[in-house]
Amino acid sequence: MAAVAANDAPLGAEALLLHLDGFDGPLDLLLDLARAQKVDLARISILALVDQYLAVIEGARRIRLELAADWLVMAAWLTWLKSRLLLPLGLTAADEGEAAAEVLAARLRDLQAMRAAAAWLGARPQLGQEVFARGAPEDFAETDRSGLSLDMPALMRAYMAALRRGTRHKQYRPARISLWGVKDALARLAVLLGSLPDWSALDQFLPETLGGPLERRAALASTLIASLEMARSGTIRMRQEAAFGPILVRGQLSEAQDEPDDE
Amino acid sequence: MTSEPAMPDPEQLRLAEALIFASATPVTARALTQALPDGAEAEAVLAALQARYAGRGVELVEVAGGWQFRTAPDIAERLKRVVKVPRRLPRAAMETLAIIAYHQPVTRAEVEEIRGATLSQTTLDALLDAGLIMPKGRRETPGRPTMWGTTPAFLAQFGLADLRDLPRREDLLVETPTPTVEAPATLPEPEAPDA
Amino acid sequence: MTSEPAMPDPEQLRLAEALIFASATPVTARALTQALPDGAEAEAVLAALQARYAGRGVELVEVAGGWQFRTAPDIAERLKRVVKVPRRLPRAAMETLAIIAYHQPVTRAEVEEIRGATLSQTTLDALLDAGLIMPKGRRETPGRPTMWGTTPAFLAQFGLADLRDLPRREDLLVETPTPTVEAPATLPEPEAPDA
Repeated sequence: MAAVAANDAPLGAEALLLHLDGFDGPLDLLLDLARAQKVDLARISILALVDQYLAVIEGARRIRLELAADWLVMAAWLTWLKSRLLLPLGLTAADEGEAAAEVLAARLRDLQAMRAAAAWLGARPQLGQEVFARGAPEDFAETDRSGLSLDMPALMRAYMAALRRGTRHKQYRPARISLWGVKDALARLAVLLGSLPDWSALDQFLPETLGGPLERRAALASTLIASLEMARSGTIRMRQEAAFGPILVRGQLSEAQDEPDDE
Repeated sequence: MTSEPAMPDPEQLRLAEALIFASATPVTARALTQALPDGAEAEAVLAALQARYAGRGVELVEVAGGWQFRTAPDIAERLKRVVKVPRRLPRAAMETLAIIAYHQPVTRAEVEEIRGATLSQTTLDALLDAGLIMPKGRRETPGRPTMWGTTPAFLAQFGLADLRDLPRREDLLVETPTPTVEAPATLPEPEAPDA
Repeated sequence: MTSEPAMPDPEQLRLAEALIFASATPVTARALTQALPDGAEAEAVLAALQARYAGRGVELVEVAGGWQFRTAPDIAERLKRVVKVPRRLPRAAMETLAIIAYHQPVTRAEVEEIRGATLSQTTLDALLDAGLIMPKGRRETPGRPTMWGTTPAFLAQFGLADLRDLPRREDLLVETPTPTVEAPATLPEPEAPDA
């Protein structure tokens, strides 16, 4: 807060440094210098402002070379700006300078406005600072926790969780896949062929209790292999009238009645 | 000093009013005396302030050895409002309820079988107290266990018109586990409470 | 209905007084309307209540979109001697707050650009801790920086009914206020409808 009204008097080097530390950056210092011109911010002389800033920075550098970078960056930029502002009007570079000066002036006005806004806010009676609300507010709300919060999604989630847990607790037994094997087919054929004196279709020898199509096909294959095996050993005879036609089998017992038609 | 109570200085009244208003705890007469200018009589200020607020929506009352503004009791009664904070059912209760809903009528042992966990009496009582389940006769098996089913209040709680409005089990379970307890092949029959 | 403001029913006045007095936060006219009997005019009740408290130690003010009782600003000095008061916000925080209030939603980089200085974490934390600012989404630019804005607590703290109560920027620049000088604390004058 050492910043205000320190610009009119020439500053000693020490004071200058202290002075710089009191600013929140180059823009802050520029605004303070501009305000010292005691004119409307819309009509400040940017050129004079640049000179003042550069003088302050030059003074500060003489005693402290490691001046913060942003002060120097601003100084460099203002030097550039000054060079443009000194050019005769009409040159492109001079126009550039004018535009840059206007941007700077606008930024200063912006900051100035926000300063004023902060001051305006700070001057208001603040709650907890100057004015106070009721220290012991009362609450008339009574909570009633007797009701139940139930909804369908929760019920569904609960049901699924219960079922999952229920099944998880049961011992896992893989479903027994019982396929009709060749051994089974051999046994069955041996038993059945005795009671079937005539040619019979192979699928008649499938077991009665078959699950799905898979089991049926497995049984059919096993029975075919079994019958081929038995035919090879001469226990039975087989024949097929047409390609993909039914495969017929019969026992060798009745071989007297029939021509051998192997295969 | 006269013996009759003089009307205190209005500024003292304002300060006392503001102080008691802003304080989080009751303001003692002693604390008020310290805040008031020298020579001010806290008792007189308090009495005047109390008189000013008499019959109003807010009153100055003496509590816990100090003074505090409090809402007039008759108004407090009118401003009272009940905020409903519904409880959630514990998980076990919710699961049990769901199983009973889908498998009713179902015995306790069957619920335990499906959940794969014992069903505590507390859980059963909670559901009974909430009026969500009720006994539905006994199973004619050894021990004649009680069978449970849901109540009309259950339907009301979940906004169901009918038990058939429960989502189909098939739609719930991607991989349908096969509970050993036989579930009704279709949906449970709707209860006809007034049949 | 006559055009001149009729004095509201004393009972309505009591109810409104109690309701606003009891509340920790400003009470909206809407909430008041709900509490009052049907047909009661909240605005008239509020005006009458404000008039009743005008000039007292506690006043009825319109802040942050509602109504609240607060101690009168002119007794601040005397109250501060007995009521504990937190530290005031430092200058950097006040300027940052002003920039956020006027430019919201605004990013940290923009605040820094306007102030021409980096925004310290301390300052940001102080404003957040005081509940005066809050994040207001992110800007859809590279890096998606957080944008900041003021809270209802900001309005309440500075006694503003609305963000529109902030002076216009043009008006701020007209007479150059001197930020270092503390302006006398003034509240908006209470309207006395029948003064």
